[in-house]
Amino acid sequence: MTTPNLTIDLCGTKLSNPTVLPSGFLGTSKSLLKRVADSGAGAATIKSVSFEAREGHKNPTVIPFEAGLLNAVGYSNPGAEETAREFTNLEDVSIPVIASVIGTEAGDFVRVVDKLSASGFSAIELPLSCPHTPGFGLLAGQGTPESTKDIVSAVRKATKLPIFVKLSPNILEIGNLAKAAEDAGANAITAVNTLGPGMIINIEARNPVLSYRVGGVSGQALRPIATRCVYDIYEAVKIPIIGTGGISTGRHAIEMIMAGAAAIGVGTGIYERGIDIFSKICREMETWMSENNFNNINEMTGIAHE
Amino acid sequence: MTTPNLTIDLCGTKLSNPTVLPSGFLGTSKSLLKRVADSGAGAATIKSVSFEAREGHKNPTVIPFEAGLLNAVGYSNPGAEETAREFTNLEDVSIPVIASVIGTEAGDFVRVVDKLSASGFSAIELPLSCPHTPGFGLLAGQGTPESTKDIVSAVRKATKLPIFVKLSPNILEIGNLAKAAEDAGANAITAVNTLGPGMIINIEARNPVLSYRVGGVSGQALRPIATRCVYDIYEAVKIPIIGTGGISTGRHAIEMIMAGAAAIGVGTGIYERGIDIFSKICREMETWMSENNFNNINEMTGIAHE
Amino acid sequence: MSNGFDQPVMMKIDKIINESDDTKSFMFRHNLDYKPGQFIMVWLPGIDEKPFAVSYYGDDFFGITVLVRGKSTKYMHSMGVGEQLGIRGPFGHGFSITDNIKDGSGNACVIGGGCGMASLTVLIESLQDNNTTILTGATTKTTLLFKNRYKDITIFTDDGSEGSKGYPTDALEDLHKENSYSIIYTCGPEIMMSKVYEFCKKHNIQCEASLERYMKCGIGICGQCVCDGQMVCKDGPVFDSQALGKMSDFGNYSLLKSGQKVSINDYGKWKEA
Amino acid sequence: MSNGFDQPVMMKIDKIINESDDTKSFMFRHNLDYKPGQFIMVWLPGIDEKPFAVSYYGDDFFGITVLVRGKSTKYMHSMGVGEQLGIRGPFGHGFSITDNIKDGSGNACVIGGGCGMASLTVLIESLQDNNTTILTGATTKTTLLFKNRYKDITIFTDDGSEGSKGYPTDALEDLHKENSYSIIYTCGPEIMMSKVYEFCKKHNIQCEASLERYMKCGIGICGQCVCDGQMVCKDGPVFDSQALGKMSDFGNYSLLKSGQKVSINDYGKWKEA
Ligand SMILES: Cc1cc2nc3c(=O)[nH]c(=O)nc-3n(C[C@H](O)[C@H](O)[C@H](O)COP(=O)(O)OP(=O)(O)OC[C@H]3O[C@@H](n4cnc5c(N)ncnc54)[C@H](O)[C@@H]3O)c2cc1C
Ligand SMILES: Cc1cc2nc3c(=O)[nH]c(=O)nc-3n(C[C@H](O)[C@H](O)[C@H](O)COP(=O)(O)OP(=O)(O)OC[C@H]3O[C@@H](n4cnc5c(N)ncnc54)[C@H](O)[C@@H]3O)c2cc1C
Ligand SMILES: Cc1cc2nc3c(=O)[nH]c(=O)nc-3n(C[C@H](O)[C@H](O)[C@H](O)COP(=O)(O)O)c2cc1C
Ligand SMILES: Cc1cc2nc3c(=O)[nH]c(=O)nc-3n(C[C@H](O)[C@H](O)[C@H](O)COP(=O)(O)O)c2cc1C
Ligand code: FES
Ligand code: FES
Repeated sequence: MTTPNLTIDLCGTKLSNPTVLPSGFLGTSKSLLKRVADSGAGAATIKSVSFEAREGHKNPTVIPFEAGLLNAVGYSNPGAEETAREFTNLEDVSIPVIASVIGTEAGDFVRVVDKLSASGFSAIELPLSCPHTPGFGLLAGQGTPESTKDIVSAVRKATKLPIFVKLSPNILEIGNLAKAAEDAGANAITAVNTLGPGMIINIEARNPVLSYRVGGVSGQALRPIATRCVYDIYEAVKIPIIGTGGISTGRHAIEMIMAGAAAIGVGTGIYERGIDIFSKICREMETWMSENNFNNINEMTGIAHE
Repeated sequence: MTTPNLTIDLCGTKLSNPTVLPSGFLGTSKSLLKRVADSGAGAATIKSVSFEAREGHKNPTVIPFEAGLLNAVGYSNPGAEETAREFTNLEDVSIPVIASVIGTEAGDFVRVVDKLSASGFSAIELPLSCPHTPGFGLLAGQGTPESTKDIVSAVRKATKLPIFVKLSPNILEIGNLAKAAEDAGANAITAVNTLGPGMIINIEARNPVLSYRVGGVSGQALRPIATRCVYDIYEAVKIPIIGTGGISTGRHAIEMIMAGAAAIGVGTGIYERGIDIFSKICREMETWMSENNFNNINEMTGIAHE
Repeated sequence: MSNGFDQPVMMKIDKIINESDDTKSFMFRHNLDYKPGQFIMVWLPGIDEKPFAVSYYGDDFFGITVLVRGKSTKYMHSMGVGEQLGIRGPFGHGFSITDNIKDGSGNACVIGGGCGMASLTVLIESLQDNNTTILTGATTKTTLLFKNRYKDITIFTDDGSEGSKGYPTDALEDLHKENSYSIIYTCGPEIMMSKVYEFCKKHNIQCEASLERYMKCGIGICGQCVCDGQMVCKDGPVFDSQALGKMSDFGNYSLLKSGQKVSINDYGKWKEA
Repeated sequence: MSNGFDQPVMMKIDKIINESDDTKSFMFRHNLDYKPGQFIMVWLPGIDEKPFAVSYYGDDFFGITVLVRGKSTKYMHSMGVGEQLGIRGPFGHGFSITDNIKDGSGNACVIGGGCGMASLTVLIESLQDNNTTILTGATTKTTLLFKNRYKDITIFTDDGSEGSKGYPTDALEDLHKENSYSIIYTCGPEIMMSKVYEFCKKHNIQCEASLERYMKCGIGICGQCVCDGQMVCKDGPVFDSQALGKMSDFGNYSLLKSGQKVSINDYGKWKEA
């Protein structure tokens, strides 16, 4: 049997495999994107960028627990101008790079997108879904169909690049949100952002461990919920889904794809299996696909719905 | 140093320790409640009961994953009349027993409460929060302040027993719900029910494993979110909280208590550590409390807020 | 759970054996970490999941034996070689083989009724070198299971169509006089097992019986399979004389799928919608 | 992570040592699974969490040495015996001790600058039986660290207030002629380490330097501590000649807390709000 073909076409961009580095992991510099590319990722997303620089929350900002990570980094980023500077000549990075853009108002998103327009990003991702940063995502009311439509429509006018809308697993009617995004011109849905927020208290310190007290849950704890979200979104929209949440093995990746994902994000898995998790997952997918007579990713997308 | 005192007073009922068996675990018969009492629980809740008998969903109804359990039992129960028959003479059970009562309309709850009135239950719990049973909980719109108020007010008129309202971790503004319950006459909040729902797909079968496809997440995956919910509710209401979700050690129990819980539920932990987890947790709490100079549970409740 | 599967693992049916009119065995190529008396949960995706004993067992294979009773078992009988079933487990506690049985100083008797025999075969095979009496009963000749699997098997049918007419329990008094059993293992209709238990009690013989209750979780948390404070899926399905002695529900009551408590008789007649 | 703490574990300060004007060491009674060059994250509940090397190490204790720089370190200096700090880790890759150093056939040199010495003490102690040169530098006498901890330590101060006036790197040429080092270990201001690296490159000596970058996660996922595609927290903090040679940011650039890339000079001057 021939080796299965892992390449995918995501909104017109060719990926050598469906693994994507999600925003907030390692995406702080071009040098790290190259490293991620060398580690086998199919595409990479930069750390979310706002117009102005942000220092984010104080440490601890990320803390592991038995079932994943809890984080409240607080969208630290050097701002749009610095980001444009860091990520010039993106053709040096061998894989497509996605810009993650955040803001409080629709206009903020547009200003950032404008600044980044010359950088050579392959797509713009809009995370309307952070559960733990005041002024952004859920805490700015961005988890409703109306504001999703507002923001996506505004960004749609500002760029010809594919727009990915990143949704929160906290929203029960996630299919409606995805539909609102699709209707407003989004080209793909990234599902999902972190869950919760949650809290971990150190009982000797009698204090929450994260400086922001609460943080979003990622990793294994999130996986069944992310899978259900992707399953629901697949029934609600036609645009592709980048299934993200707790994926750390080839089996997990295939599970997400069968739920409806066209591509898959791998973040917390890096902590569990190291940065070469991308190529590990790809090898595991290939092996499973060969054994189970699948030739490509498309054949598997959404087949759990049948 | 003297042994710490684990007894608590929960809405006028004395518990020998703060561990409570939550609804849906083992609470199908009086014989099992006795077993749970012998295993060291401070109180026990029966499987949720509706007016009419329900068979629930088909198997598989419960499935473990790396970070807990996924379940969609679908509220199987023999109905109010049978339940009243099974749980007569509850004084045979050495610990307080809580009746968990479900319904679609406020009137349903009242009819069940009436049927159970002679059984000797110590409290009535209203789970307005199941994420995976059509006609009940979130799928019946019971996760809003208005319907919480409706149902609690109706039951308040029907019984003099303490009313516990069980909330869903899916509701971001959980403090508002707790407040609505308190205002309508609830005597305690049980926080939380299962999260999600989530989905686990078997990739060889290309099918979700649970027959209902999706199910609520409990166990470790839920714990940080349950802790945060309890923390939020503690800031919103004055009535005691039964913190439930992912507790399987004495440390977890104390963490939940420091977040604001007066008592703690232990469900999925039974799968992880066996039915004697109740006494295990109590011993672990005692040891930790001795080492850290706490004499009783009250001293610890909510101190992570200071 | 040690070495078992928490979640169903899909396995291809490798071979199908027609055991009797309404019973088939399904064989799988897999090394299962199984002890006689334990059970596995068998998942039929999109249909249901049900508990079964392992009735064939070797280093690189195992099999289950399925009597048609309702929807799921009917569906299984329609399946062919190469099709897949989901297996999780094994679960529960199995039979214990006491030292005097192991060293041959004591005698054991195994009594199976109907498809209860399926829970006893792997046990019988692990007893084989020892002095063991095997009794099996069925309503009629065509529903007899495994009658050719063992040289020394004593057969009973309700209608006398094969072996002796009557119940295996009828012969116990005489056999015990002869062999002086130290332990009797049994699986079958609960009314039969309850007779065996009473017999053992009277003669001070150790008894181990494998119970059947409707199961949901299979892992000891839902309480569906309760029998007097015991979870059949986790504390059982095999219980010894001491445990059985404390179970007033044994031989008498069981829960339906809704949790309703009914007589064993009604439970047996109940079928799933 | 092997044998370390994923989450902070609160530990009581057992002893405090005044090391110099602006430097204190905090000792804890705990058996840490630590290798020279690794670091731990130290949590001050309600305040912040910061990376530190382990500077004292035994079977049942360890200590950290803290120079006052900003808010957190100032707060730490105000703490007393019996108060608690949260420790997670150790994290990262430490120094490697090559075979020829172990068997005494090669010579090693350790060069510490300022509080960089704190990252080198446990290494020095594990090298002690071998032929090792220890050089340390500080701006002035009162900020010198651990000068009495080792018999054979050569001291440099910028102002000549103790030891030789100048930088430890000034003496390298002569010392190498004499001792023919096979490896040089260094930790200190990046500009110093960069000189050491260049020297090593020229003379074909293996070099290992422990870098400092602003850290958040400490576990290799956030990308905050990046230095040319390497995560200092996970791939480092110790890097060898081969790795350093590929890092054009080494000695030149670092990220501020926001992720802004600035010169090492500006990074050193930056303080947290
Ligand atoms: C520990 C154990 C081991 C078993 N081993 C075997 C075996 O080796 N071979 C065999 O043929 N049968 C065995 N059974 C019984 C088998 O599980 C049922 O016959 C089967 O589930 C019937 O399913 P159905 O859909 O065909 O029938 P249904 O119409 O669903 O039910 C018919 C009867 O089967 C029983 N039953 C149904 N579902 C369940 C369930 N989830 N759990 C327990 N009992 C159920 C009930 O008594 C019911 O009255 C075992 C049961 C248990 C508890
Ligand atoms: C691997 C490693 C080991 C270290 N070992 C030691 C040690 O043994 N002894 C010691 O005194 N110092 C050590 N440091 C530096 C120490 O972490 C900082 O001095 C300390 O964090 C300053 O905190 P502050 O709040 O007092 O100062 P701030 O005002 O916050 O910062 C002053 C300077 O400290 C540095 N800094 C601040 N926060 C961090 C951070 N989270 N991560 C990295 N650097 C930071 C920056 O260079 C900044 O310019 C080490 C740093 C690293 C990366
Ligand atoms: C430390 C950390 C930082 C994150 N930062 C961002 C971010 O800046 N923007 C964003 O859209 N998502 C962010 N996320 C969410 C991830 O992109 C991803 O959606 C989530 O972690 C689920 O995937 P995983 O389980 O594979 O990690 C962050 C997650 C973590 C753990
Ligand atoms: C198998 C199963 C069945 C459950 N059934 C009920 C139920 O009938 N009523 C209810 O209020 N909660 C039910 N729950 C939720 C639990 O009572 C509890 O709130 C939840 O599992 C979180 O606690 P844990 O992590 O300790 O299990 C069920 C949970 C599980 C896993
Ligand atoms: S089947 Fe759930 S406890 Fe036995
Ligand atoms: S501090 Fe986060 S990657 Fe190093």
